[in-house]
Amino acid sequence: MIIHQKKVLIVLGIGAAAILPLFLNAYWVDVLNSIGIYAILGLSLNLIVGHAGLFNLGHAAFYAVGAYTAAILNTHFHIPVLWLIPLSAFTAGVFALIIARPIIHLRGDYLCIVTIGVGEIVRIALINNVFGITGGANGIFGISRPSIFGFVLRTPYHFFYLILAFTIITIFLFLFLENSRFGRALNYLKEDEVAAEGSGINTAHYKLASFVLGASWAGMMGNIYAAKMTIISPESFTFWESVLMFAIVILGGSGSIPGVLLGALLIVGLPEVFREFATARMLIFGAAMVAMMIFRTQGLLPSRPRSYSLSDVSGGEGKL
Amino acid sequence: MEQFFQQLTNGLAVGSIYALIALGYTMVYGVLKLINFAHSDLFTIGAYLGLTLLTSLSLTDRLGPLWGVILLAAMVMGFVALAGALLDRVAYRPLRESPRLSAVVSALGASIFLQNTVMLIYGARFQVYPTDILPKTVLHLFGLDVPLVRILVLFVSLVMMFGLYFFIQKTRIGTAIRAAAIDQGAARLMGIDVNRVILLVFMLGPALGGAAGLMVGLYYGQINFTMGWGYGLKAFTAAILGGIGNIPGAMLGGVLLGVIEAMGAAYLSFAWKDAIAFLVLILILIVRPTGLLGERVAEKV
Amino acid sequence: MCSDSPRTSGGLTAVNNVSFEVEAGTVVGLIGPNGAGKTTVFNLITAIYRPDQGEISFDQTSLINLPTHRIVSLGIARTFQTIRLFQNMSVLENVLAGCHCQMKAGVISSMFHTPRQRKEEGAAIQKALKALDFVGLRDQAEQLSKNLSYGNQRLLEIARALGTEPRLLILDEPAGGMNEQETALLVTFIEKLRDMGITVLLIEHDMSLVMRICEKIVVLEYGSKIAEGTPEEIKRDARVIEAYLGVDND
Amino acid sequence: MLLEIVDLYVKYGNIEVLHGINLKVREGEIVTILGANGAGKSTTLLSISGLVKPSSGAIYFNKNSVHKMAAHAIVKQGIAQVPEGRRVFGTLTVQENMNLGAFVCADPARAKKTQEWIYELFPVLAERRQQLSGTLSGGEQQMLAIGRALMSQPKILLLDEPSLGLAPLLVKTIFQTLREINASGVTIVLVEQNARAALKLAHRGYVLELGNIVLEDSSEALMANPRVQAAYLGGEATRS
Amino acid sequence: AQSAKIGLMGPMTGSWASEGAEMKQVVDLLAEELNAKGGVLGAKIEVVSEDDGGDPRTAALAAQRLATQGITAVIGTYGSAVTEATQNIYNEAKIIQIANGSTAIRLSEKGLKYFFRTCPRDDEQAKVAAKTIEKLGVKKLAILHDNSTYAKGLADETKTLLEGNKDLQIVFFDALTPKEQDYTAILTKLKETKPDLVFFTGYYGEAGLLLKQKKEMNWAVPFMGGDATNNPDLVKIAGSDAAAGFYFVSAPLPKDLPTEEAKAFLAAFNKKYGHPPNSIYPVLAGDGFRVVTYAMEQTKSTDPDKIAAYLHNELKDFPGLTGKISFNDKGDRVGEVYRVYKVNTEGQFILEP
Ligand SMILES: Nc1ncnc2c1ncn2[C@@H]1O[C@H](COP(=O)(O)OP(=O)(O)OP(=O)(O)O)[C@@H](O)[C@H]1O
Ligand SMILES: Nc1ncnc2c1ncn2[C@@H]1O[C@H](COP(=O)(O)OP(=O)(O)OP(=O)(O)O)[C@@H](O)[C@H]1O
Ligand SMILES: CC(C)C[C@H](N)C(=O)O
Ligand SMILES: [Mg+2]
Ligand SMILES: [Mg+2]
Repeated sequence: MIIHQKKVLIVLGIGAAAILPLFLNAYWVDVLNSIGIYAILGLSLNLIVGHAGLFNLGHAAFYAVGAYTAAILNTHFHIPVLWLIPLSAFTAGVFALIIARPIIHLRGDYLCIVTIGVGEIVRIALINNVFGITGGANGIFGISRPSIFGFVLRTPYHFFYLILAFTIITIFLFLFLENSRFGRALNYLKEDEVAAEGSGINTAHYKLASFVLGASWAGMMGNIYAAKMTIISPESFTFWESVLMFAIVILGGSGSIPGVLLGALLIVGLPEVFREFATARMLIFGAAMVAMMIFRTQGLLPSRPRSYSLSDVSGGEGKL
Repeated sequence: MEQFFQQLTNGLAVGSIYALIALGYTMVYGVLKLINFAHSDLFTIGAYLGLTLLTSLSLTDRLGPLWGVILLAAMVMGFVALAGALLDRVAYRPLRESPRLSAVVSALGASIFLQNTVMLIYGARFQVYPTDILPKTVLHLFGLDVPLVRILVLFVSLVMMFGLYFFIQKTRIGTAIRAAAIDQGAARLMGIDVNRVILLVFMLGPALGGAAGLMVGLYYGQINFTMGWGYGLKAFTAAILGGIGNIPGAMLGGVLLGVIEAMGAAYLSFAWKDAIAFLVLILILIVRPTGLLGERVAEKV
Repeated sequence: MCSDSPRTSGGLTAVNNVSFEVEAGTVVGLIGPNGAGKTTVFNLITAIYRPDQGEISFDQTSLINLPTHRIVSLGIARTFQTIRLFQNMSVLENVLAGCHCQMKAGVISSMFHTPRQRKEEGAAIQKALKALDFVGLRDQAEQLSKNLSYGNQRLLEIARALGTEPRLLILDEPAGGMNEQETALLVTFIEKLRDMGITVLLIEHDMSLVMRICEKIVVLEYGSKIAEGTPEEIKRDARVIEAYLGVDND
Repeated sequence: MLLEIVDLYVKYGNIEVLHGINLKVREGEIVTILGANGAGKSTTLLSISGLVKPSSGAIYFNKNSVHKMAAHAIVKQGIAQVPEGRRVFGTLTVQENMNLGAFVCADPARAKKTQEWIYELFPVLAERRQQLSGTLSGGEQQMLAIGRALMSQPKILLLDEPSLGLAPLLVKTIFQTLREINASGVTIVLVEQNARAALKLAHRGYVLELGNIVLEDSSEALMANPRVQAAYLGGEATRS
Repeated sequence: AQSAKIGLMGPMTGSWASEGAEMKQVVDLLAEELNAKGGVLGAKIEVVSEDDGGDPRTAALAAQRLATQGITAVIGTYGSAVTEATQNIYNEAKIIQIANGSTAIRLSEKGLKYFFRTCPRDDEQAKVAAKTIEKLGVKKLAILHDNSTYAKGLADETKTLLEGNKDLQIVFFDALTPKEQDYTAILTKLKETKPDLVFFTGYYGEAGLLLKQKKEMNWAVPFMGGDATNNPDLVKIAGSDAAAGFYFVSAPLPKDLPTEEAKAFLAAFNKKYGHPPNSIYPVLAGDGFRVVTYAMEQTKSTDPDKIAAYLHNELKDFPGLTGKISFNDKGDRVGEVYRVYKVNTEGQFILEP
């Protein structure tokens, strides 16, 4: 019964989201698109920061790798951008694997500075037109408009549905992941690494896995971003972007999917709402960030303990 | 070879400023395990406050450059210390018991807030310090041109570092600060007023940041409301490089980072300067995971 | 079943040239003055520290150079002297951590919630509940582990270790902080484990417990073995009395 | 009356763990508190030291009410505690830990003397002055925690399971030391799982169950009490 | 009558906030004047301004927001990278965009029908720069940029132009990191290469520091800058003795335009805000505003197609604040707008003959 209700709620929620653009102008729909992109980026970072407890302030690097993969291949070989989604994920993931391997054992703030460093190195490499393919500070322009079954996506309204679909898929997959052996393993190592290792969990493996998975997802979002903007440049992948993603995760509620969604809504949405305040808008935004953190110190919607059905006790499968 | 030594002095000058800011980071981090991202904006505030006080009170005209600057520094440090204490009270203290990263986000918010406050008060344009305060003497040492001011900057950083180190390591209050850093409850049981200790830390750290801001203003002459971020990031890097929480480490990290940057820029590429610096940092951390002087946390299980 | 040798840490030798064996199916006690190196031996066995030289083997398999989690999946599980639970997770999830190494589901099957993954998950929960039943914490399965009392936290650590399906269980001061009545319960509990075929190696300062359940006792002092034998032998060993037990003046 | 606890209620969040405790300690006494896991013994001691604030009730020390004072001010009154789990400052050296113990002590010469006495009591500590205390063995840390608390020259010493994790020989030493400390005029409140040893040492004892005091008597009487025997002395089992 | 709306997109926050603020001052002033004269098409003009934060992502949203407010045209913005992020949005919404500072070449190479700019392009600028460099008789040239879209573009363009010249050798070509304060390392290295002239294509903040620190090193080499160094703050930062002798290429300053329009505008600005404009780019934004309102008036319409067509084809030698304005079919301003300035010992910007 409860499960049934939940399903109805989910369907209603998706339905409500789907008709939202009917009531909004292009600007607000585009704000929603931005929120959506950051929500997914937040969710991907949430795996690393929220679940595995790894202090990553350089997530924009993976986002950038995904975006540039899409942009370069699209402009050079005219492969439709959306086809490149798996490849964007792959390159971002492989990149994460290569850099994370030697540094993953670093603790807390040391890992933090290394991720910042990686983010900066990537940005500087892009600016300096590394390998002659990134277009330097100009970035890459002329990425072709994506199309789905011949329908070319142009307006914010079109992208809204693409991003919505992506968001929903991401939420479901990550929800399952969270409630699995994998998701728990990340939490164990966040709580106490020695105890996790001592309970038979390959902590290095899981740290890497969370990094690679989070990075791949960010890479996919990079692809969507490139498709939406049709032009990308290093300025879209600065340290500030990583900071925003990080704030989304923590402010929303580390480890909590609804929290991250709300975090994205606020972090991306509030500066837009505060546009009325003109030059004071970032000041107000900063104050709001502090205030929200103080009033909800665990984040706005903190993660809740997983629930397990303990009902069928007698099932004799488990042996001791 | 001459180029090498000249670049070395260039690097040392920048490095000592990184070091001075890094000292404040490390100080706060050591006790609260908080990366005070707003530290960089306290630094900016120090620079602006210095300018305001300097021009409105014309201290250097009345007292001469030496005493004028010293008094100015004392005032700036005092005010920024107050700002630091206020910041702690408003933005960090309510988060003392909550997850560490929550405080990081609060710090980021505070940083945005402070940066924009400075912009609204002073405007977005560059502000300029009077140029005639610091001595213009250039020393010729071993065939190198070394402005006297640079030696002063390095000297001030070193003095601050030694002072701080002595205070933390050798005095009763210093030991109390370190104890509070490890276990606040146990520190209370020793009769230590933990809130006062934290307040002290939150005045010392920002005071150092404010001093650095003033120094940058006097030395480089040009200040801007966004200047904190760049310096802040470098100083944080320096603190980590040396081993965060470690005072000589912050000094070493700062100076080293300055030198790495100068050398990377001189012998490899300017455009890649920061990337080179970060790469070296990463390589060092791979070999020494807790920084150059950071304690190996020998965790006993 | 397991033997072991020296380790130095930072120029200071914590354990030096210690060798002993643990027979399958027995309960062996490791005792010695504080700082003798008992915990260090455990840390060496579970590869939290690495020996500088010597050999540690389990069932003919060398444990040298294996990472901790591999050693656990080979069948050695432990508890810690200072309790190390996953504080903010439920009691059940703490035990599921132990079950982890016997499970297989990877990222992909977890993400897509495959039937096989669901089945495995269900089985693991059943197993965890059984382990909790065994230590008597079944009722608290959904509590956060940090809300358990000290004694129960110790039991939970054992349950978590049991989740790994160990053949050798090593317990570091399991009775620490328990009163005599609670200790008595622990004794019956360890005996039950032995009867199930699990070998137990334990460190304990509570001599009533050690003397009651250990078939063999190994005594360390200053990182070296000073005696080994049955409880009766150890009780009478002059060196052990001098170094550890003290003269009974009750 | 040196220490008096009147109707003490303590809550953690919404859960009340002490339900109106009354307890008295006279100057020069050794008083022990017995109780099962989770009974609230540590909570009681933490309330006295001011680390946990009572929801109602009062605590008087030397006739001054201390329950509203900040923890650090309470230490200055002459109340020291050896906390559960030792809580030594792991990355400080043994010597620095000792110095911190004397944080409230104004007279360096006296502190020096106290320190010499403690190093005689626990020679291991003297040997390891410069070692980081986090790398000490469990027992060594326990000694340090006791030594550190004594450094403040307290009028009353609260000990939370000081024998935890100690080798039998050391337990004896420590109990012997406690007797000496008491003889030198320090009042002691002792929480112990090792009820037999505790009762042997103490003059009086309280039994705490689920946040209530259920028994209060002289040590001899408690030792003879069948209820105490069954619950805390493990029937006839003897410790060697 | 209903009021006509014109958008203004500029950096009101972020690093270039001072430029954005002045852009708003200029456009507000002009709108007031226009409204006092009865507005456009019988209606008052309303200026809707949005903050682009000086960063592309914020700018994209600002553009979306403006696009939904029924504006006919938008003025702005300053930096090329920021403009680039908004071009498609305006184009698809059929809104005329008139950039004021974005000089990067490729902005107008995309064939966007509604895009114009009142500032000239970097190839124009590079031509003037190269000519000046040759005229100064430079044999060894160092080029320094800051890796921004604009600065790198100008540097590259100039380099290409000069590569054909056999008498001239480019001895240094690299980027500095903007927003730092210590450039002694790069100056030390530059000095090693013994150039006759250093051409720095970045912005005034860095240029000021370079000049100052060069002077402190006792190095007497002349420096030259691009239009991004045209800002009085340059002299403030460097100090007038260090800035003296600095050349830069730029659209002419309002004070150097003898036209009536410019004089009147300057007086009005001074009256309203108490000081003359600090920078040329806000003035160029003003020209954008004047051009587009003029086109509305002439075409008697707010139809973007008509206005665009008018601007492309019919507008000829419009008397702008910064000189005569006409657009080619790419939307670029035609004519030789760039001039060379030199800083004198008082720190004033003096137009080179
Ligand atoms: N990481 C370390 N660095 C330095 N010394 C250490 C370290 N770990 C342990 N030691 C030292 O090694 C010795 C053995 O420690 P260990 O923890 O094994 O003792 P133990 O026998 O378990 O004692 P206890 O019964 O008190 O727990 C001690 O003297 C301790 O101080
Ligand atoms: N910080 C806390 N937050 C919530 N509950 C707590 C906290 N500390 C203790 N408790 C709970 O309060 C009750 C009393 O705990 P206390 O530590 O005082 O017991 P104790 O008698 O010292 O037990 P033990 O012998 O295990 O040390 C227990 O149920 C415990 O779970
Ligand atoms: C206003 C200008 C200095 C900006 C520069 N021309 C650019 O295109 O970015
Ligand atoms: Mg031990
Ligand atoms: Mg207790």
